[in-house]
Amino acid sequence: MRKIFSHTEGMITDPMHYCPGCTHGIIHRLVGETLIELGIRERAVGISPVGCSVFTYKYFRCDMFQASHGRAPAVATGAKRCRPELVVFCYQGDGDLAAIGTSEIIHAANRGEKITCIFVNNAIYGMTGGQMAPTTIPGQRTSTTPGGRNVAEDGFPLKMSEILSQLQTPGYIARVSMHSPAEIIKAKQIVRKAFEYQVSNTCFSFVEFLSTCPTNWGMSPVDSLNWMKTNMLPYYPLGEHKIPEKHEGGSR
Amino acid sequence: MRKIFSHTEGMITDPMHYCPGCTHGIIHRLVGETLIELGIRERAVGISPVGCSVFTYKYFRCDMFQASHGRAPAVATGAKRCRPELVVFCYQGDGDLAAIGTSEIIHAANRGEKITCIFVNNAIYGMTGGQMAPTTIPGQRTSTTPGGRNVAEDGFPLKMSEILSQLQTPGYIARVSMHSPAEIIKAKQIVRKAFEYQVSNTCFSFVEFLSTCPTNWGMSPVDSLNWMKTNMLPYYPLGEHKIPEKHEGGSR
Amino acid sequence: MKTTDVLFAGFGGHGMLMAGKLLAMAMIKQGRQVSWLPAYGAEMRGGTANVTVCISDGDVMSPYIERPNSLVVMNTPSLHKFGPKVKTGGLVLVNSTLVRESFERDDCHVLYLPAGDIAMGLGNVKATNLVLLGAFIGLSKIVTKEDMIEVIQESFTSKSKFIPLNVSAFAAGYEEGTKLRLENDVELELEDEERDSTYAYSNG
Amino acid sequence: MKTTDVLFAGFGGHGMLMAGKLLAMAMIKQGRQVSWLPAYGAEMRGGTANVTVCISDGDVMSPYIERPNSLVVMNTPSLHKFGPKVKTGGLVLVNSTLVRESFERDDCHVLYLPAGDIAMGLGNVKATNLVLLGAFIGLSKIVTKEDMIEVIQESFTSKSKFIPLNVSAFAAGYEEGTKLRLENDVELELEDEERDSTYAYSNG
Amino acid sequence: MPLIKVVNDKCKGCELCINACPQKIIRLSDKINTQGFRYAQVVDKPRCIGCKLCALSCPDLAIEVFAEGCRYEFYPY
Amino acid sequence: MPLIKVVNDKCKGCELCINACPQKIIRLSDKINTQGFRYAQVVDKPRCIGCKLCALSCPDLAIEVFAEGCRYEFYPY
Amino acid sequence: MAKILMKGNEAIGEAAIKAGCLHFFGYPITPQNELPEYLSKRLPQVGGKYIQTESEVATSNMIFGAAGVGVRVMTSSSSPGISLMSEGLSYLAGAELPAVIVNMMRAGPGLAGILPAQSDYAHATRGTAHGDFELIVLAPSSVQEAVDLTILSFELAEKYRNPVMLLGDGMIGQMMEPVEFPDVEVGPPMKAADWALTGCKGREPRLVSSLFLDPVELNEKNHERFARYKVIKDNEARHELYNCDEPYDVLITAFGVMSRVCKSAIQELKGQGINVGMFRPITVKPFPSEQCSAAIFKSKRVLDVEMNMGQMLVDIQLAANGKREVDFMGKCGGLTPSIEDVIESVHSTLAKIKGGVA
Amino acid sequence: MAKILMKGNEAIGEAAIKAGCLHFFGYPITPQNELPEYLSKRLPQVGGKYIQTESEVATSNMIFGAAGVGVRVMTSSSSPGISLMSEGLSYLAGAELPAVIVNMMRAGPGLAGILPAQSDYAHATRGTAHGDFELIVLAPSSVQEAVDLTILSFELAEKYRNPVMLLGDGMIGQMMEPVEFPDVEVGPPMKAADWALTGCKGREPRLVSSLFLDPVELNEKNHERFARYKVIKDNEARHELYNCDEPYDVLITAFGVMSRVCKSAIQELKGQGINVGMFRPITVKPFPSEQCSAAIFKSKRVLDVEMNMGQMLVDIQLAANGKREVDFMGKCGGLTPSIEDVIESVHSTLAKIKGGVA
Ligand SMILES: Cc1ncc(C[n+]2csc(CCOP(=O)(O)OP(=O)(O)O)c2C)c(N)n1
Ligand SMILES: Cc1ncc(C[n+]2csc(CCOP(=O)(O)OP(=O)(O)O)c2C)c(N)n1
Ligand code: SF4
Ligand code: SF4
Ligand code: SF4
Ligand code: SF4
Ligand code: SF4
Ligand code: SF4
Ligand SMILES: [Mg+2]
Ligand SMILES: [Mg+2]
Repeated sequence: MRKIFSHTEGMITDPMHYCPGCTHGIIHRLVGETLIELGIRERAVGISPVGCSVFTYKYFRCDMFQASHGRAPAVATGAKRCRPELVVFCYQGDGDLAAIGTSEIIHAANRGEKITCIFVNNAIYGMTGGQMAPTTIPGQRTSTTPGGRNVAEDGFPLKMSEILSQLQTPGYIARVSMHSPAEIIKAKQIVRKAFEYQVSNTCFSFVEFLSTCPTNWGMSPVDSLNWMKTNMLPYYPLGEHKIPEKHEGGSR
Repeated sequence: MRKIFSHTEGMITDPMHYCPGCTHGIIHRLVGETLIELGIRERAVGISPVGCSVFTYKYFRCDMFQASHGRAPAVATGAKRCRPELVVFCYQGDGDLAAIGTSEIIHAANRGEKITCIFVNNAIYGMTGGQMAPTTIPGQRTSTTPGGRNVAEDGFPLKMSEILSQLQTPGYIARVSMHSPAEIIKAKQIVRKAFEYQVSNTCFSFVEFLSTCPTNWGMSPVDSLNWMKTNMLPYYPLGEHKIPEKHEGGSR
Repeated sequence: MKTTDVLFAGFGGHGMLMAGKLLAMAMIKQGRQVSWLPAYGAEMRGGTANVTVCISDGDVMSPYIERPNSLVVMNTPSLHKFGPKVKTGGLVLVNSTLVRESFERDDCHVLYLPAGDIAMGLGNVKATNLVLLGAFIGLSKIVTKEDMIEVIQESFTSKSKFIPLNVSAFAAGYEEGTKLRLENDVELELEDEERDSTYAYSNG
Repeated sequence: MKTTDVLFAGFGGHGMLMAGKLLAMAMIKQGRQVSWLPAYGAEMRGGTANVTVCISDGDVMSPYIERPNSLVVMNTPSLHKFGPKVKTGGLVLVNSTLVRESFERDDCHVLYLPAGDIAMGLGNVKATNLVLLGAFIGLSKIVTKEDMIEVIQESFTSKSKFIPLNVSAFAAGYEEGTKLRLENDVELELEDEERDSTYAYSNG
Repeated sequence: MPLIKVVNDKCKGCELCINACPQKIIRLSDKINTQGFRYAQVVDKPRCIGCKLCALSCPDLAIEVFAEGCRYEFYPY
Repeated sequence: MPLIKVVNDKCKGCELCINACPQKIIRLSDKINTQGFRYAQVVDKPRCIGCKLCALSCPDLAIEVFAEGCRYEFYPY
Repeated sequence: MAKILMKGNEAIGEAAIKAGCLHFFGYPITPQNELPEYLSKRLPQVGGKYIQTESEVATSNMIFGAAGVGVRVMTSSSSPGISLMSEGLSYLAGAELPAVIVNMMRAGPGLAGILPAQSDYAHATRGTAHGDFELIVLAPSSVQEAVDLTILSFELAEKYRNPVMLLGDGMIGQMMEPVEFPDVEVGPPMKAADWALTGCKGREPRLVSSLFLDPVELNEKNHERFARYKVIKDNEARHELYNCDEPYDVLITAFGVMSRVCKSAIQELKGQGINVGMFRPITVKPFPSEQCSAAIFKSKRVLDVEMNMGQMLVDIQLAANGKREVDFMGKCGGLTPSIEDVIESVHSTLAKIKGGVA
Repeated sequence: MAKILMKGNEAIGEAAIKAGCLHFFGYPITPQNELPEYLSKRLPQVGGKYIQTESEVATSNMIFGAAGVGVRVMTSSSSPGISLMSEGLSYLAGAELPAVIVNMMRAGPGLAGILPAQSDYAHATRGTAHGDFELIVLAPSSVQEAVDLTILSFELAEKYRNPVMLLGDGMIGQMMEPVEFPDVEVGPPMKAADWALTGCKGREPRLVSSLFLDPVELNEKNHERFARYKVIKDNEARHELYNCDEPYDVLITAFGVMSRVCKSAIQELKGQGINVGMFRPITVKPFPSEQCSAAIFKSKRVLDVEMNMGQMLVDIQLAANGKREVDFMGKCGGLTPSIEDVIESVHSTLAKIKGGVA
């Protein structure tokens, strides 16, 4: 029999620490496979954030940094500017990237750093026990919004892909979701494209993943997929939000 | 004879420290006049940034903070949340707001803080001697871009009004310019509107001013106005970029 | 001054922290001093989660105890980790439903109770913690059955539908504990210690 | 070891820092040690800008001098601020074009030169600093006229169109300084000091 | 005949594969693995079409898929 | 007849008022003020139309504008 | 009010309310999350506001804004988050604003770990950030003391117009102990201050600023502030002496929960016939130096015990002033020296006294 | 190479190039702007890169990334900017990365002023941030020494895998003095390191991290690091003794440019027939304690002079170890104690010796 699907060489085979059904694991796989498919594992440097994916460095079979909370794009900038031959990618959660790290991601994107950012939006601070994130959906209950996110006090969810797409500096910005196998398949193509843009030295690339947190959402993994589809998709439209080819130089 | 134009009660009458022809001074006046016209001087709290406008606190005749570099919106948040009866405004430069303070302005806007931000974009770090700012125009020479801003290395100018307009949380976002008396007159109306939105507790408000820095641009004040018109306007389109009335609730 | 320490150990989700908390609350009701100090693994799920409850007639000195008087243990890894640390003469109470091995210490009372099976018998394996707590109290008689039940009832008021299960799990454990006490001739009480309490603040 | 300190004081834009720098460069050419320590007002324009040049045959000790040997001063506020600080026996050289008052110190040589007018006469008031530098050197003879002119020529190579103006301003100042020296019987040289240089690094 | 293999000890019993399988042939076992989870298993092997959707959905990389002969690949994986 | 008054000692001679004046009647004086700047002054007073554009353009709040009688205000100032 | 069993983190939250603090700004971080979570529920009940911030940098500036308008305000974080507040703390001190900052210390440096530690003592007490200033730093050893010191923090902050840090060693946040609170629903607000920015109606405008471009003025400001620190040291330094009435050869020095481990060790040593004293600073800044010296001089040798690499050691050595040797025993990275460790160290200190080792 | 007259800031920039540093990341701040401005011109000429960052927080993480891939890297800032790097410095130390950080100190706290100061000594040498770690900190007193120590910084950083701070007292950045550079265009790059992230071709993947969730491991890591600090102290502590050969009653202690003011004062005092010695630490961390003690014990009393409220005083007092009294004279906020101030203070210290004042 022929193996038509198996564990990617881009990752180690040990079990991961994520909660059952947490889609962080799927996202890992897509990145790991891409490292192999593009033949870049041996010149890749990944950057783990602070968040549930803090141990990402244990899972990817490539050189890794563990960065401070929110600053992975700055670490990536330092690494890539000094060794442009490396393929540098960040893996960040939404607390990490859209709260404390807002400035770093925007400026890395705006400088056009030739790095790839994998952004895992699960609408919550997973690791610290389910506090409201900037990406939390209106009305969503968290450990710090006992009555649900109140847009009058906390504002609306932050849409990082839209914000970054707004920048004039060329970049590749896309949003994908983990709520169904079909979306996962689409996501894989987009992750590949994102890395390809780096490999060809074209531009900054960024993929936002809608992801689940069954533990802190207080739902089963399957219910989480449905909740995500019903509640997150309306706020976070999927698709390629910006592609470098469409960039029109100096005009707005 | 009747005085048809005179010094506003919103400001002190002593000379200001700005370089000759620096349009910071005009912006001050527009804000000072508004404090008086809306009758809010006695409940206003202004926040001086770090930048050439660090001494703003000397000029406005109202209670003032001097904040740390880039964090005026956070200081404003603290003040306004604790005393909602105050009218709180920040006055910030482009290094202050669009570089080190990127995160604070975006999150204050996104939370929908009922504050007013006066943002002075002069495409340079004035106070520290003319280094490149995130807002510096492609090709513009500064003390750290001796060959002119190179978009391949430094990216394109950051358009804060556009970025903030992208947020779903309601807000009033406008860009004005100081390059001609006609624009100054328009700007005044917009500043008034911005404060009115705060006074009526409607939303966050933000006015970006295109402003000159004759000293660090190395030009006469009049040439600076022309340079601004020719070089900055194409990058920074004027107008009301976002008005709260147009906001459509939960949809994108 | 009399004092004792109990370590409740298991994995996250086993409810050992809650068991410790109920004990601590009962002690306060009796006018005793307590401390309840939990320790978890890293910020992930499924790691160890244990709690040390220190009980004293005077101020609790160290809430951090490496060598407790008693250990109530849910599963094998926790037994391996903490079993050897129990003080000589102390008590090790083992949930034999999950721990399928015997633990060798002849300087302690090592007692086994199929607490998981008992809980399962009552309809929910999640009540194993209460069975173990009941057994510990049956063994130690540190508080009366009635007082403890009162505490259980009070502390579940917001989730009152769980009260009956928890009370019956506790009661079942208590019976088993009393039996074990008699069978094994266990004599556990607060230790008596000569302690001097020169506790003085300067300037308030 | 011989040593002296000169303070060049004026406002930002007056070019006093440049005057000090030219002096420092000339001293280095002579194999002397120098330090050039500027002091500005706040981060804005138009405030005070002055520089202390310390010249020594050995290592320069303190580059920070509150009481200099010589003061070359452009304008009234700077004279008020620094005039009283000059050491007894020292020199105060005043640009009388901007300073319209006389400065009372009889323990110093206080000399006046309409340096601004001289510069204006040469076509550009901005060269006042060079006139003052020339005068200081004419007075102190701390370096020859020729050597100083060489330094001026070298340091303006990138802005060579300014060389003739600066050289002639310097030369005019130098003549005036020489005259003042004779008229006022000024004797300025590096001070002689007994200094011991126990200067030792441990571990390199 | 295609075939999937669940690496039992990596499975966390999250049921995402079950949710994904178009043939609805996966179930959780009644046994638990070394991690303490009931793990996924195929209950009706012959009906497996080798679509890989289960494997693609598994967050823990616990599923391998095998097939025989030449296959038309539906999507680029 | 409208009239402007430049507060000499606040003027920094930046010429923005000169640039703004539609009547081109402002010039810098040859004298300098206490701040050391040549200051603005009106050279052809009767031609002033009281449009205030000079005052609106002055970064240093150095200009006051006076007028007599009833006026039509062109813009809300 | 009856004693209730409460986690340290939650108890501090409640204590803040009892101290009249109705505004909390914070960013999540283990091991202090129960504090903001508690307040996110409680504050709205008492008419207050919980605001989740975008970062600790923003937080420190929000409390600057809040304190500047004259309200009682608190934040809470843990080690890396506190490091990010460094600049903000310097601004608070420079502008002389009262605010209370809780640090539930975890292991460092860097991301390190989330287990309890005491390794921010140096950052809290010396060199918190740039410039000449000090925090007032209180280190509780029990949940009840955490409550009491939280309330005291607000009072000291206001009285001396200086930021106050409550320095907890991780354990204290996670631990439950019975506590009592003052019998009020909500404590009193900040007294109307003649510096607070409340709108200039009926008075001259005010300024809250740390900027003093005139060096003479700034020099004076700093000297003034340090004179005030002297007053604080004279009047507010707090400490505990334990078992110091009978003669002792060894004095243990320890702060926070660590001191209670030492107490248990001292009890056991008593059983062995060895009398050991203990000195615990409650205000670790200002450090009660004289009181510490007095206790040290009654001993033959000192043993400093900390959950770090010896950060309080400097203060103990300064207090010993060359007159007594100071031994150190420390574990860090999330480890806590146990009762047994302390006993062993006391024995080795005793051996050094006997052996005459320096 | 002939001596050229150069500003300290620019000289440090050039020295970095001579030390093989081809990457500079920085954010503008007075009084160090000439350094990045210089490098923004020079680095491209030698094949290097100048990157202007969005903030000091980002900067400290960019140098983390740069150092992690095994290149020599530098940043530069001044007091408030350095405070913002606190967390980043802790991460650098935790992950054991070599990087050079220049701090051209200005007056604090808060925004305070832009004039020279020495008031970040405490932040640089103690309590830089959370966790148990130390920086290596070098304090030059002349532009030439700034050049030499910049080059040394890169060597020490790499040799000991620890961040190194060059601590300049503002003046040194603005001052011009004649300097000489090593006769190379660009210095050598970082030696190939077995920890650097360069892509895992032909080897196992590597990790650069400060995270150690196992407390036993973290405890060991910290102890290991502190053992290394001991080695650094034994081998790399540098100091200068001035005028210490003849007997002296008073020993002055001072660092950085301040020490040169003291030297001039000592010269003048010599004229008055008074011999005064001076001890200057060049490595302020590790502080050359034993060497300092030795110099102190030859005196009757010590006078510590600083441009702050007495931040090095702790180290001097520890070195004096209760055996000598230490007087302090300091100005801050942008003021510099003058030669005259120092002379006056020496006289009052002498009076205390005569009067037998403690
Ligand atoms: C400076 C700092 N602040 C806060 C924390 C605490 N912290 C750890 S993980 C985390 C956020 C995790 O949320 P997210 O980035 O959304 O990742 P997720 O766990 O949801 O995948 C926070 C705030 C920290 N480690 N450092
Ligand atoms: C934390 C910190 N970083 C840097 C500085 C130095 N600094 C002072 S003003 C300024 C920027 C000024 O530029 P901008 O905000 O554009 O204001 P402008 O002067 O142009 O009006 C900087 C970087 C500082 N004071 N604090
Ligand atoms: S806490 Fe949430 S995000 Fe983190 S591993 Fe668990 S499910 Fe995933
Ligand atoms: S430096 Fe530029 S921005 Fe600053 S006051 Fe002068 S002209 Fe205005
Ligand atoms: S390969 Fe397809 S059909 Fe077969 S088990 Fe997996 S999902 Fe079901
Ligand atoms: S998706 Fe993977 S982990 Fe989840 S039940 Fe299926 S095989 Fe197990
Ligand atoms: S008011 Fe109008 S016309 Fe009169 S001087 Fe001013 S700009 Fe010129
Ligand atoms: S605009 Fe104002 S400052 Fe400028 S020249 Fe005219 S009056 Fe003077
Ligand atoms: Mg998240
Ligand atoms: Mg600017």
